[in-house]
Amino acid sequence: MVEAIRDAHIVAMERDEKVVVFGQDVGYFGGVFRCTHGLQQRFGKHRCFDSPINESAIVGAAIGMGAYGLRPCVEIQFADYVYPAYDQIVSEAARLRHRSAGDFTAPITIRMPTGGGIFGGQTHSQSPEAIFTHVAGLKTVIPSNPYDAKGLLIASIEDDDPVIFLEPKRLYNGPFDGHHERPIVPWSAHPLGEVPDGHYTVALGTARIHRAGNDLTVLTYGTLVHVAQAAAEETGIDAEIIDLRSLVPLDLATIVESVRKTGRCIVAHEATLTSGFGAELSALVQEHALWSLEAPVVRVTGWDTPYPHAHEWNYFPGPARLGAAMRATLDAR
Amino acid sequence: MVEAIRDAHIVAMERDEKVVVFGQDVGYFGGVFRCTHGLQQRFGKHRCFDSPINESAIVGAAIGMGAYGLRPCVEIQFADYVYPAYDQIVSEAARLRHRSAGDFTAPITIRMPTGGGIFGGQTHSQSPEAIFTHVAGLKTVIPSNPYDAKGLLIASIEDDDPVIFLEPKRLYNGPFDGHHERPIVPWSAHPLGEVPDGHYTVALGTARIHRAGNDLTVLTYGTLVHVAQAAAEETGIDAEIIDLRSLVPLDLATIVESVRKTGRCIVAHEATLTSGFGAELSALVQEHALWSLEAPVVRVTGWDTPYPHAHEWNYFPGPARLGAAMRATLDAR
Amino acid sequence: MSDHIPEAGGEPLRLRIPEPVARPGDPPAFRDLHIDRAGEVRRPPIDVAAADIIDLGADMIRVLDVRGEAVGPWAGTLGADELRAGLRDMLTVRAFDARMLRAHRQGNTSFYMQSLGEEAVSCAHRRALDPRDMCFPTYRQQGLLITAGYPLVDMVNQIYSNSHDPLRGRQLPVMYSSQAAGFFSISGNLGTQFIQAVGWAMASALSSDTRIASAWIGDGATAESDFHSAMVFASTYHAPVILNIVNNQWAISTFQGFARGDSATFASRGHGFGIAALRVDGNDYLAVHAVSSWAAQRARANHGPTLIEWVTYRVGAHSTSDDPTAYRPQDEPSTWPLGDPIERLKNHLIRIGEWSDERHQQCADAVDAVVRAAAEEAERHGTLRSEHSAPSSMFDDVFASMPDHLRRQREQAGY
Amino acid sequence: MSDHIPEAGGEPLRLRIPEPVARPGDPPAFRDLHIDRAGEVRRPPIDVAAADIIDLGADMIRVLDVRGEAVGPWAGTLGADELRAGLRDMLTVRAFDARMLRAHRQGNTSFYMQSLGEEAVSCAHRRALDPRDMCFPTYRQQGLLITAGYPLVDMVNQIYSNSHDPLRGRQLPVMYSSQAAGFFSISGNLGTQFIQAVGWAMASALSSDTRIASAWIGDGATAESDFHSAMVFASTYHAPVILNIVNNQWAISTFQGFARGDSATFASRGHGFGIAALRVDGNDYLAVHAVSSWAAQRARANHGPTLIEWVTYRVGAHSTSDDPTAYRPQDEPSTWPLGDPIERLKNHLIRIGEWSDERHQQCADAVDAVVRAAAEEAERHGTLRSEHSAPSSMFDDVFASMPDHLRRQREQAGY
Ligand SMILES: Cc1ncc(C[n+]2csc(CCOP(=O)(O)OP(=O)(O)O)c2C)c(N)n1
Ligand SMILES: Cc1ncc(C[n+]2csc(CCOP(=O)(O)OP(=O)(O)O)c2C)c(N)n1
Ligand SMILES: [Mg+2]
Ligand SMILES: [Mg+2]
Repeated sequence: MVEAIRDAHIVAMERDEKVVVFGQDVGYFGGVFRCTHGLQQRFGKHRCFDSPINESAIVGAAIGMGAYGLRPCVEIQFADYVYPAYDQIVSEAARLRHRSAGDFTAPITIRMPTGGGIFGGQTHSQSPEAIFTHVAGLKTVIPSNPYDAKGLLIASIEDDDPVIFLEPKRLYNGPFDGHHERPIVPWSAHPLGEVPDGHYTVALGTARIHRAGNDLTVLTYGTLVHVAQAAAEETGIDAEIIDLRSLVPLDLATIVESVRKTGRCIVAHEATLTSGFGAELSALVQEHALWSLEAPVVRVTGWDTPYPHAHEWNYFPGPARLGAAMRATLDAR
Repeated sequence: MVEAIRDAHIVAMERDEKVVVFGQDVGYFGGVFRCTHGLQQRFGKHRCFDSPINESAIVGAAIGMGAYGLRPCVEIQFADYVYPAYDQIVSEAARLRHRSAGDFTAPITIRMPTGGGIFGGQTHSQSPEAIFTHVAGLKTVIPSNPYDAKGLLIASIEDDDPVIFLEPKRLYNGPFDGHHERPIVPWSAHPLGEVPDGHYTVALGTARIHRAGNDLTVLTYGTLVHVAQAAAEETGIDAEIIDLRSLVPLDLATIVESVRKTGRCIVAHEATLTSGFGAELSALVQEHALWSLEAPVVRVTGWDTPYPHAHEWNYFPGPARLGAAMRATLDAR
Repeated sequence: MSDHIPEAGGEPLRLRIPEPVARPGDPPAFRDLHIDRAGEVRRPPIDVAAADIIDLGADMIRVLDVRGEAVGPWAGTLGADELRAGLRDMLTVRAFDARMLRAHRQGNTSFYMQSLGEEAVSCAHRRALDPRDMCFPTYRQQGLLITAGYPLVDMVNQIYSNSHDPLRGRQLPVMYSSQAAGFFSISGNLGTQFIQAVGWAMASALSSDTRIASAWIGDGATAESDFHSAMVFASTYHAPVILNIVNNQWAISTFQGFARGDSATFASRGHGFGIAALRVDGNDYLAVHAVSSWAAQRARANHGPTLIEWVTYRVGAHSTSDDPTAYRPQDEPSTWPLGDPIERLKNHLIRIGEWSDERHQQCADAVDAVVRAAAEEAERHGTLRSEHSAPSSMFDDVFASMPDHLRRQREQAGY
Repeated sequence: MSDHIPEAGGEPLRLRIPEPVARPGDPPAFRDLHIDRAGEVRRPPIDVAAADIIDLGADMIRVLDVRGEAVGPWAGTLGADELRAGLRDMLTVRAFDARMLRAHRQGNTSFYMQSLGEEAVSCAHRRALDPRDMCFPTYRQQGLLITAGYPLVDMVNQIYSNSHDPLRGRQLPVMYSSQAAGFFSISGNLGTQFIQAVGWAMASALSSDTRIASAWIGDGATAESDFHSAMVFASTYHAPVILNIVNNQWAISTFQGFARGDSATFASRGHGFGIAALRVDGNDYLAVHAVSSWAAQRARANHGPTLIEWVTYRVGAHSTSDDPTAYRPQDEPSTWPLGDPIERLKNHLIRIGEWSDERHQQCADAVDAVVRAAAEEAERHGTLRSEHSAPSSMFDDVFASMPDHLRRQREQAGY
């Protein structure tokens, strides 16, 4: 997926010279996860450059550049480090178009690696999507595979609004399904690992049915798409797995259609439970499909604790927990 | 309610000299809403003092003081200005006990006026509770009346964990029910405006049944408690209105019991809809009482837009909108 | 470690809580204010190294002396016509403020913030910029907008949140925005614009443009982290930006000692970043113009950012929600040592034989009439109490195009 | 505005993107590094006004000269026993780092961060503090903990996340915490501790205590806003805190020019805040101790905060996830002009007749044995791959007492 993200940068930067890329260690070195590797060498120091270590300044400067007319795409080294930039994102990027009645805009993309599974401890593992989905004026996107990562990132950069682009770091090098005890599978062996050359986009706000099924619906995104797939295979339950891809805007129609069909719904994410985006999904499902529900919507998520280091697999909602929830949901009533 | 909050400070400061109070304009002047009026004069410059304008530094310094052994209670001038402090709150205050296995703690209270209704525009009207309820390690409290404000604030200051204390500014001077066109009613005319002298607490995590009823349950907090009351009176619907008072920890038992009884539930808050705390409440209700529900849980909230200035009453979920939702919920199925 | 303990203990520690020289009841005093004589501070070339003008962060650049004469190396950037135009700008700002305070009392608006006593800073600065340069103001730089020729009626429309409000009733009064007038959308959150200005300037430089940015912040707000962000980025990338600190002595009820800390000037914050820094008499129209021009030329010639501390005084209340007699001596404004910027420019023009009391009165009356006419025209489009843009417009501009969930909500809202 | 436009346009603007002197393939060079001769920089009294030592923010305080002699006004704070203890501290840190890197390669831990080449800074500093003072470290100050006598085995237990890990497997390796050893819980988020240290120091002063705080930050992390927060608060309240910047030239792949910006030193950041600021040879154990003692005495005597830039060099990789040959010349470490702190102290001790190569080797061997024993003891309690604290402990300490929702989740998790 790293290569797909890098490729998306190249495509976007080649098509539009207003696209500039910066962030900590992204320039000469090419990013600690190598997502911007070679961009500086290819496009020059003025299109891709390193920045001081100040997330708020990175976003604030990007807003100013966006107001000028550029299209900055910036990297926050880990999603856990986006909090210092929260004011600039919420009070500024998200509000600028509205408060100026379109006079100034912030067409910026803020990329960040998210999620756990690399023994990163509590400050290299978080999934903060819900603090963005609550904010009017922001789009929040999270791919689960290289194909989508490239198409969504190009779409995000080309989008005229600020986009939070979350990259599940555990997926950088392969379709991780939660079986940490097994060897890593590379993307090359996976159909969604195939990434077309050149320009294409995946429209923000369109979900993807990752696996069609009839027994129950799993609403999820990022790493847990693959975990859900594993859980479905291991339980033999005919789950319909919906990879949301974009949380705001959300493809509600696809969600509601699926739940009306299956009558059962599980929401899964890695972030903490309380006030996670799963709550929104659960609320929406019962608002739009209550009478179809044959069981309560169940949330399978990270626990309401900091992300632990040694116990990360006890925290991570893996295939066993997700499978158990699937079985319980099928058995309910 | 201003007086009750001020009184809570006095009680807490008198009982424990480790309680210190600071923030922008809170010292000599006594706070822009007068909640700390006279504290500096009474307790001296070292117990209550002004601070530079830096919310992150205010919280960061409070964390250091808490780690030392004090109990700081700090003011953020408006909840809209808490975002610069978000990193210190989330990454530090909320995590300190856990990451140090109890070796260091942050027994701090962070007060801030919240909500709209004073023509404050988008940066003096926000209700950011959901960005705190998502964070493991934080407690989030919001009173709807002077009695609770005092009891909850004393309990928050005495609590050994960081507490986000949201004060609905539209309630500072009276039990505002959303009828902005009517004259202001002072707290003195309201039973909950009566505040006992001296020390008492309202335990965090206990909801209050504001109005008992049988037709449907309204889960709400802050200003909307009074709006719900008005809507119930105006529609003649026998609503059970639950004033949550504390969002984390949450009094789930009271919620579930009520919904099991009424079979219908409305969740109301002023914050934007998507990923608001209402989503969590809706999710919890359907998880714990799906089979009792005779209608979908409905959310009545601020729209997913910035809080407008001229149109604030078109944004605010007032008694008309809440009343209509009550009627619709009663009529559903 | 035990046995290697150096001298500990001893006297107990104390915390210093800063106090202004005077509080209500005390006689006002500005004894900590360092003021140089007009004409005394040198004018370095625009390509001077920041390290070579450290002294200018502590001195005070002034042009107008006590007699109203323009003296010293910073004098001479403006002719009489330009000075008269500047005087008119300031008079317009002052008249506009006065009228809007009245409008607030009448209930036409929910809120207002005047810039009484600080008019020279923004009026003279804007005249030193190119029209296509971009200012990133706070809420007290209406002088930038008025000097740039932005229609007064549109300002009032915004303040009244009426049907012609260019911001469609969304923003608090005075939170203007005008790309065309080189005036960035004002945020209610202090400080955020400071780093955005640096970003805009970086973008201009990245684009090989010639436009520069001018960033604004109050003395109190320099404590915010965005100030640091701006300094770090401006310094690292050599951004073509002017970083203006309006030190008007107060931040609501808090005196500048809280943000300024221990004894250094605000201008001297530049030194640790290698940013050229100057401290200037902000009530001296000529000094403001001269230093602003210097900084603009410096930025435009690729010599990098300049930090300027404009020393001035907030004569009025912080806003219509504030009463300063609660925290500072009632007569403090009248004892402010740098005087009034309008009076000082007027006296200078009279001194050089280019103005008179009569012409001044005429000008003031003319300006009043223009302001009154603008207010009246705006009132015809409504006030906060009457006509606004359509409430449904609340749902516009959240995104470039409206997503489904907002469309559903707008319908639900009945629009 | 139209007709009042000053000179605009002209040459296009350019953005400066800083570049280090040398990249892989280039010969290493440190030509921008200003170094003073040992003994040359003056030693002011501890109550000196910050404004009177501006020069010390640009100079470099050094005690050990090229011959290994201790010279000048900062010499003489330590006797031979203390120096030998310091040498042992540094050798212990180095041996510990070496062993933990090995442990990482063997899979006993997920991660490690060494402090190779920077040992003098934290080891000497801790010896200048009182045991009850509180340090707010970053991840590269293991020297503070080791010098404070914190058990090595507990450090390894934490690094191995084993069943005896005092932090119960919660934290990334090296994110120690020890109230007892005056070592604040390390955060993964850069910079946050800097203002917390100021808050702690303020609390101590508010409480009329005698304990001071010592805050730590890297050169790269000074760009973070918390650095500014700390400066503003320390300056405003005169907090009894030492503000340490460890300038080891690199922030992962980014050289110090990105955080330092245009030409000023990190120490000079203090000047705009009226904070006493000194720049010191961080590889000179004697200088580090002398300046740390000076700053500690200053804080303890209520003369306020001191900002210190320790000039040193990160000889190793940023962490076990990093390979520095990708961004700096491979031989850069060996050309670092300030040498190795252990070698320099060893040479000094030999020079003054208090040490020998043999004793040094014996000491190094002894220290190695101690470290090895600690690692072996820890291994008996498990490693990341084997035994941990109970997973259920994840739910403890989120709050002082467990609320219902966590109790439910713990049950759900099967504990
Ligand atoms: C982030 C943030 N914190 C607090 C406030 C509240 N506030 C508004 S103006 C003000 C004082 C600002 O003082 P200063 O920067 O000196 O500007 P001045 O009003 O004197 O022009 C404060 C604290 C705010 N608007 N934003
Ligand atoms: C808020 C935040 N942003 C980014 C990071 C990622 N990060 C970890 S260490 C580091 C470099 C820090 O460099 P410096 O401050 O010079 O310390 P050094 O590693 O040289 O000791 C970065 C960018 C982080 N941990 N926290
Ligand atoms: Mg001010
Ligand atoms: Mg470094």
